[in-house]
Amino acid sequence: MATPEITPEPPADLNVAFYSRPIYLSAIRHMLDAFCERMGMDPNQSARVCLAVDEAICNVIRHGYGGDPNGRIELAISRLEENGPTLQIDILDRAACVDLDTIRSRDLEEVRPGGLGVHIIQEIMTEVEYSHREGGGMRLRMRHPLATDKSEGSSKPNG
Amino acid sequence: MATPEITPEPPADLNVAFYSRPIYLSAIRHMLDAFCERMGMDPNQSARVCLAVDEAICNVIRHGYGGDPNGRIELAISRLEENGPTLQIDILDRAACVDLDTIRSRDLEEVRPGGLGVHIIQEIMTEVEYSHREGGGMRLRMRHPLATDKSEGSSKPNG
Amino acid sequence: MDEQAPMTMAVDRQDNLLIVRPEGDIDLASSPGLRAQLRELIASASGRIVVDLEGVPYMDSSGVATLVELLQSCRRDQLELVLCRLSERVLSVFQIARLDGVFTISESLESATDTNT
Amino acid sequence: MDEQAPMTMAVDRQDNLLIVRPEGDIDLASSPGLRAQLRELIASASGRIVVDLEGVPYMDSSGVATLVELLQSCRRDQLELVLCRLSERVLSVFQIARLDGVFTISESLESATDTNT
Ligand SMILES: Nc1ncnc2c1ncn2[C@@H]1O[C@H](COP(=O)(O)OP(=O)(O)O)[C@@H](O)[C@H]1O
Ligand SMILES: Nc1ncnc2c1ncn2[C@@H]1O[C@H](COP(=O)(O)OP(=O)(O)O)[C@@H](O)[C@H]1O
Repeated sequence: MATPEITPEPPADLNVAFYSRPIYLSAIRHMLDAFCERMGMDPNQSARVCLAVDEAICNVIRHGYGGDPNGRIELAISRLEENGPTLQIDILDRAACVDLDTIRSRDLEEVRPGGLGVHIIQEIMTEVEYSHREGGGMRLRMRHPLATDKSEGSSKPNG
Repeated sequence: MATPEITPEPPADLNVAFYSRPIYLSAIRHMLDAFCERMGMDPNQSARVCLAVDEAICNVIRHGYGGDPNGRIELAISRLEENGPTLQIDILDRAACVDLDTIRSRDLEEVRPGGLGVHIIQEIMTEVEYSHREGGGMRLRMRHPLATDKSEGSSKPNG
Repeated sequence: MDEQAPMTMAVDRQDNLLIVRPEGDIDLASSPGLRAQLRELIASASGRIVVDLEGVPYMDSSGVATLVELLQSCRRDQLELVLCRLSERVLSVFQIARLDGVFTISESLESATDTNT
Repeated sequence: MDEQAPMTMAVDRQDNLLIVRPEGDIDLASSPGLRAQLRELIASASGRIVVDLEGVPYMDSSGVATLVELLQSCRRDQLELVLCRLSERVLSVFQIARLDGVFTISESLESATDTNT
């Protein structure tokens, strides 16, 4: 990765980087689940966010790096204050800058394997934005509110 | 952090970076637990490794950064092949380079709060090495076998 | 390092009934192993196939795709496919994918295996 | 963002007996809150204090330190301290710290609260 001229991104609350291999997915999910819980997110919402992030990482592994296990994937996870506490998750790769119009959900009426990832991500996250990265590769920025608008504010700590 | 002259470390299987705040500990534990499980580690061993890493991070937060919540802590987690599959975890900070002799376990006979972290780390991990980092700060390198030696009890890497 | 995670699956063969019970998360690491096992199993099956998901805490769309593939194979081979005991979390993936009406989904193992219904 | 996590704790006051039940992981994020609550509670306690750890899946040395502090306060104030229902995982932290012989540790809540023993 000889790209020293690129401005490094400022650190997020939590940065994670790993190889483009499905074996790491469970570690990422468990980390994110615990992170969201500590940030006060409702466990059901947190489970959905973990699914969306899992799908987005799978897409980088399969489409971005085309199955090459040696690509690098980065996650930047932060808590923002934007109309209430918001979780922001960026997923960054150094694969190709794909035509943004090709990243889209298909017609779900047709029952066939696959073609669900982008739909799931868009269904769960409140903001979803794909863009090209300086230096090559893609950035997927996703956001989701952290606050549970349920009136029983006390979240049960769970093991 | 204007330290561009330092050689960057090569990527680990999994790199994690976060601020020196206890609120992130649970996310790190859950990530590491799932990671160790996927790498084939016995769940009891994995629980112990999570405790050791938790203690090491707490020490960076309390001693390294002296409670400053804006320090950066990095984890580099890799699977090595060294007399069998081995987990290597580096914990890196940009706090002071402390005198290595001051990092040590106390006499446990005396019952008092505190002073257990270094003992716990040394008891659980098979290799524990503190060193000074190029550019400032500390590196703690820890190793633990990944293969489950089903014969119960202590986990020593026997050739 | 292995890039795939093994999928443990208990298999119960009865007359015209095959019950499979995958154990663990079904994600992109484990679904290829699940797919391979299911393919082999249904080659010799007849009647009904029940996929008991009680031991599956988590499923992503690669798991859903594996089950859609199984559904298509079953239809082709005139086998009946029933999914049962989905956790709320797993069921919600089928709902988001608008597939909860496409599969026969049963709450209990009893009703899933009852061939009189 | 809060740098500390709140510690939920149920409290049961009886004659000469105080039972506290912390809920959730006890780590450096939650132990300061636990310490503050315990301090306040024992100020007005007499007899025996039982810390029921059934709802605590995980504890690190900051949690152990909090309980050592509690033990010292109890000794000073002539209160009895009993810990009970530690998971294997939590018990092992006390063992590694060589403190499993220093605390009175009971397997059940019944034996922990039985003041005739
Ligand atoms: N990270 C990505 N990089 C490149 N292309 C992507 C990425 N994510 C999605 N796509 C494109 O969007 C399409 C739809 O993705 P998805 O809904 O997940 O279904 P599937 O992956 O099964 O095709 C993909 O076929 C691919 O062309
Ligand atoms: N990451 C670190 N940076 C600087 N000093 C450390 C670090 N970890 C441990 N130490 C030193 O080692 C001593 C023993 O640590 P420990 O056994 O965890 O007990 P305690 O933290 O309660 O003092 C500390 O008091 C401190 O001086």
